[in-house]
Amino acid sequence: MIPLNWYLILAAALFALGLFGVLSRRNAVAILMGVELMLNAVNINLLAFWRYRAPVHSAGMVFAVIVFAVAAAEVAVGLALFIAVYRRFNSVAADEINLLKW
Amino acid sequence: MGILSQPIGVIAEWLRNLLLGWGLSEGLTTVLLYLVGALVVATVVQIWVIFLIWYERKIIGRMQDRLGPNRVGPYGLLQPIADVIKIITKEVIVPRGADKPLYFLGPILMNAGVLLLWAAIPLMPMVGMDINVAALYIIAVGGFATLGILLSGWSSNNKFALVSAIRTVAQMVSYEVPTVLALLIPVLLAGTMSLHGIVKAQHVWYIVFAPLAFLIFFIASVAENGRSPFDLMEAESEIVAGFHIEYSGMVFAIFYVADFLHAFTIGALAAVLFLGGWRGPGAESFPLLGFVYLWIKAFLVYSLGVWARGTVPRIRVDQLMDFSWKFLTPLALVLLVLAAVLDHFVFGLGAWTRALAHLLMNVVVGVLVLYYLERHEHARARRRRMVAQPGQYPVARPPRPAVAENPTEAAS
Amino acid sequence: MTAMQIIFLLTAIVTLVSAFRVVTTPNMVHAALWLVAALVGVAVLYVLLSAPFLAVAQVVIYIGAIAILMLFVIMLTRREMRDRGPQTGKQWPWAAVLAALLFGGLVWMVQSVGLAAAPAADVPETAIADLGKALVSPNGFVIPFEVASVLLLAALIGAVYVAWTRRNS
Amino acid sequence: MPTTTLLWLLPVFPLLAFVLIVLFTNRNKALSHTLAVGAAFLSWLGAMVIFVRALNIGPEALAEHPIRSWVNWLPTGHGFLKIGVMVDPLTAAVLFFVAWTIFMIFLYSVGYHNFGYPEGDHDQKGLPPHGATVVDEHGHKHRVPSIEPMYSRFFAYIGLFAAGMYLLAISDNLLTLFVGWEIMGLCSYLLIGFWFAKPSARAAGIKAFMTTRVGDVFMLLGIAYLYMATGTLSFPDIFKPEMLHQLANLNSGVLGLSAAGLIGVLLFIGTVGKSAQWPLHVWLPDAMEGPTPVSAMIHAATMVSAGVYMVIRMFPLLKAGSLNGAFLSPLAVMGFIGGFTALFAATIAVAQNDIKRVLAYSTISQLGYMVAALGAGSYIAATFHLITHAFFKALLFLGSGSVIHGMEHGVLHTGNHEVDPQDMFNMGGLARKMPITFWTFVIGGFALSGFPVLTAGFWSKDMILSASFFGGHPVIFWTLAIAAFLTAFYTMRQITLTFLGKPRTPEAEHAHETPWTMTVPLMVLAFFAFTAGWVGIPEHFPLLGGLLPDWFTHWVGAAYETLLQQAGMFKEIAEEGSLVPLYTSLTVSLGGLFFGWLVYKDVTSPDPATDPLKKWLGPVHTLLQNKYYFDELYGILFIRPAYWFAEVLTFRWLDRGLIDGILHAIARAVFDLGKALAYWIDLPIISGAGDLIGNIVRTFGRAFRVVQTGRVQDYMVAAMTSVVAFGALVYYLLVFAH
Repeated sequence: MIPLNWYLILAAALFALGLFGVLSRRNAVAILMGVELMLNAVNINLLAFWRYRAPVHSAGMVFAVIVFAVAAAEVAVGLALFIAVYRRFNSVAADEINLLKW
Repeated sequence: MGILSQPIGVIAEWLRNLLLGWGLSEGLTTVLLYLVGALVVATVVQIWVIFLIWYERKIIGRMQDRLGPNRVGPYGLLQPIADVIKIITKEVIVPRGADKPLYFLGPILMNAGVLLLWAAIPLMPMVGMDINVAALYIIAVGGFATLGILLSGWSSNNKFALVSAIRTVAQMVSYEVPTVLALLIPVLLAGTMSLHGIVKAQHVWYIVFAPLAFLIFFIASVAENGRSPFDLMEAESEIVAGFHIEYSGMVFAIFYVADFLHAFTIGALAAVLFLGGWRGPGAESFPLLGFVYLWIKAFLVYSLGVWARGTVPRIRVDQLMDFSWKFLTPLALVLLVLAAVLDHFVFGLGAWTRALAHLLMNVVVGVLVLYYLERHEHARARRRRMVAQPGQYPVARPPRPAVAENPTEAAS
Repeated sequence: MTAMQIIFLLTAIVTLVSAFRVVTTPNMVHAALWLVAALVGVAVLYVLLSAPFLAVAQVVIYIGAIAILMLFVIMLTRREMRDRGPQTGKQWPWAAVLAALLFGGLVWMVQSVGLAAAPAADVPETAIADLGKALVSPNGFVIPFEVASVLLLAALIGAVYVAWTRRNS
Repeated sequence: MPTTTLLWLLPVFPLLAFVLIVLFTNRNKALSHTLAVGAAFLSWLGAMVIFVRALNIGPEALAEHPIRSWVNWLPTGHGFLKIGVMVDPLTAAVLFFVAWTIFMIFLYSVGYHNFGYPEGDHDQKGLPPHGATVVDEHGHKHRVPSIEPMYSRFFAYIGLFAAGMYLLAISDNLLTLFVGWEIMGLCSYLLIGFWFAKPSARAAGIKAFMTTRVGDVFMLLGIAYLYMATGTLSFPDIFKPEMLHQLANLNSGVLGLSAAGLIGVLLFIGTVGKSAQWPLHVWLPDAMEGPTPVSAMIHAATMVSAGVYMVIRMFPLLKAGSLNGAFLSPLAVMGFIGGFTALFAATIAVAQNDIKRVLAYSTISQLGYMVAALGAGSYIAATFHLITHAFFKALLFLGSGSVIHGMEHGVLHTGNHEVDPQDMFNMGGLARKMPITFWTFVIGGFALSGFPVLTAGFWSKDMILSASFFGGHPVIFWTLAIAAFLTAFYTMRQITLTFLGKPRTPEAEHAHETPWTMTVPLMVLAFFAFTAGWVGIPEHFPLLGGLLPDWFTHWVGAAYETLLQQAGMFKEIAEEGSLVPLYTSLTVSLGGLFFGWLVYKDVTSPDPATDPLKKWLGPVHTLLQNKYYFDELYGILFIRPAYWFAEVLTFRWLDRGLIDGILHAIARAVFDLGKALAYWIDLPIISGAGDLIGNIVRTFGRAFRVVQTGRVQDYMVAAMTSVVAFGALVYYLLVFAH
């Protein structure tokens, strides 16, 4: 069988990649993609622990489902925001939108 | 275990023994068998498309008071074959600036999205993958087709293609909602998401239970497929020929095949979900008969689509969206809720009693909807009479030509 | 090395490579497609974890909805696609170091804790039905479920509002 | 409908009419007066129903258990301040005449304000209508009266007024009584100044308001003292023997008065203002600036009665306050002021030429009568005269309004607007032109004069005179007798000048009778002016006594009789034995009437200088004509000092000179101090320190500002760095430390 470690390390790698994307990409949509990767990494962890620790209890799956919902909401609002930002700044580059000061 | 009672099982057993006899390992044999099965199904249905093309052209021709193909072969039966040969010999052109991998990935994804559906369809008793979340699976693989369209539209580096792709995707995403909701009604009635389970549960066909859901499913599926009267994606007058404008030769043929195959697949799905699938006299004993039944039912539903295609004019884009979001989706939601509530009370009763209760509910809802539509139409007609001014229409109508006071002056 | 392990490793490689391409490719459309690939890989992992329902749901939500939506937005904000400049910001070395540190720390932590090599039990036949019941049962997770519904509704309205074009402005 | 509900509703109808007219129907004159008159009619109907039901209960039972209903109003420390309504015999009697007179006023106003006539040619809001020109079918132009431009507003005001009067009459406590009282004060201000574009009307309104305010403030003080002393304002709670004794024995420390005495005096000062007693009488004659008969009549017949009603209502308290016999005890004060006012106003009335002013001073005089009657201790006589007076004075005012209206017709006809339609010397011989007005006026006038036996005034006046005579107040008796003589004299003077003889001006020749809405109220009131006295014929009266039961004395007397007996304050007056009051009464009224006719029957000139009295009295007549120069006196005594006080003392000296001077000095000193502080301390030390801190912060800020890029990802990098660092730290502490 596949050891639990493997899943966890894979999830950690996915999370780190997502984090890198979030921190480094200029395009806001790409940042959102990084966030999605991180959420998926979290979901893998949730399901892995569910499968290995408490498969008779459905809590892990429920958490995963709720993470899906949160991800969908986040993407919907995020992308709508990008559209609005794009209308205003004519750009979705995260480093060109530098009003987050003063 | 005779060939008649378990035809596929017999063939598979024979094949397995053959392969094992060649010295292949157990696991590899299993994988190979799956591959062969998938290949057979995919090939059969795609070849079937050739017949469908002939059939549709013929029917539409007759509807339009033409003869249709009638030169190549008897009744023009070989006409599609000739077309295939012609199209294979054509050059595949890749436009400059196109994103080449994606350009080819698009049609593949689109065709795959349709073919993957066939994996879950119960062709006959005991045959076909029995996925326990098959209903969800059907929806899921639909996403691949959407992705394919978007990719092909974008990668063509052509603004018409891109516009068409975006428009198509909007349409598909919109119509996916009523499709899913209508599909949930058989799932609800059968209490399982497995398509095999749904077919087995249909002692009484679900079209009797939920005729309105069947209609919604059919209409929304046709719209998702983008066939007439919902063929906005290839509205020639507006966006030339749709997202596949740049494709030619065999690559274009893949789109073509996918389109027709999708239409037939809708028929198959409708047959499975609402018309009892392979159910029919003697199907339990002779599974091949079940296959024939399913095929006939699917073909009938498909013919319904052809009929609509030949008779109903294309609708406007705003009507398209309104129809989905303001009519089909709420109606499907209402039906779903009502069916759930009603089924809670009539679940234990006999199949026919239950069916009649659901049918009654559907009839009541249908009458109410018709009444509402009539009222609505009257109100709209009244409003239109009251404010008959240009610029009041939701979609740009051609502005009325400014009538010159003096015609000769206008001419000069 | 069993067959499952081989499949897992293949999937993991595909997923991680795709994820890596997501965060590095300069072409946003490609990035979105790599994301799709990575998410399909995750869906396969779900299947391996005996959660087919979530696998299919992953495909429906991420590929049928989220990826499509992202492609839409990428195409609507086209100027960025034409940008031939660097797609990563100046802070990318910091980001790389941080990500590496985090990954290293997590791996070290996971390895330093003894973890089960095999599942505790088989997944029950009725797992999906249990999930459904747990979501709507008062003893289960009905409140988080409802909160999630409200969140989705709020997101729906918020998205429409934020992206609304004000006609007269 | 239960009587209590009906009682609550009485003020509500007119109030509702007021609200509706003001808010909604202001533009529709017909609807407005329909609403107002309808409301007055409903209230009248309700009041009559209540009156009849009260009659059925009987005086003793009603006095013992008044019809009462109350609600909790203000939560106080211990319990609630209750307000409520009550009908006892006194209220029932008052309600009767209030309902009749108010309803008649409303009806009369419709005609008086020329309803049915066209809009005026040049009329504007705030001025009396000047008439309109109409063209008949032959093309002839006629001048006709024009409708009042603020017709609806007038009805709104009198609606509110009626609400206040009803509220006052039915209150069972001093608080709501005071509310009604003040509502009427406001309405009187509004109605006197109704033609606000006339400067005299404006001044009169302000005068009335300010003068009555003086009384009201004292009255409020009295109410406050009463509440402080007893903890209640409700009449049935106050009028208990033990409560009265407690008040009578409590020393207030002012002028040797008991608490009851002080309260009584304070409340009476309110009456002095409201009922225009000397020395606060000056506003009432000026109040004749209002729309002629109606507001005058409101003031004369209804509102001023309220003041007297209040002291009658408080009579047991006043009586208790007079027990210890202090010099300024309420009853003594009232006896003095009432008697003096009666005589004083009567003398002024003799020399007035304005038909309404005569009546105004007559009113003051008659109110003095009532107050004097109270001072003599006979609240029954006061109430009796209050009611009969209300009827015949209302009749007289409405009659004078009718006369003026008729004269205005004449003025419109001749077009000579120089002629004052209110000056009696411009009239004469109107008896033939306006027969109904004449006869009703004569009835009212004779009632006022106390024409023997027939008229109501005779009986009530006789009751007052005999009460003061037998009560042992000879000074009051003789004062009132002289006043009665003067009353008869000036009344006959008025009748003679106005109606008898020949017309002295062409306007008087063209006067003619007024419409039915004005004459019907006249006739109704004339009926009461006749008959209202017959309910109170004393049993000991020669010849007539005992023919009709002395119902009134019995009825009103029941209101406080038991109470006074229980409190030991009841004094039986033996009324037999002497016919002096009767003969005096007969003599003064008949004599006054005769002399009045004799002196003025031959006046033929419209010039007021030909007044025969002027020749005989000389400078005294001038003094009387100028009302003893009271207005001028007040001008010197109060108004000029007040102006001086405000302008010179407070503003110029105190405010400008003293206070501003002090302030300027302080300001200068502080300013100099501040400058010194700023120069020596603030700049070098505090500013220096502040700048130093600022500079330090700025230097650091400059150093750190590069961190704040405004880019979300830079922040995220920082945040994640922290998270990783802290995570490592926590993990180290948790895992490796153990």
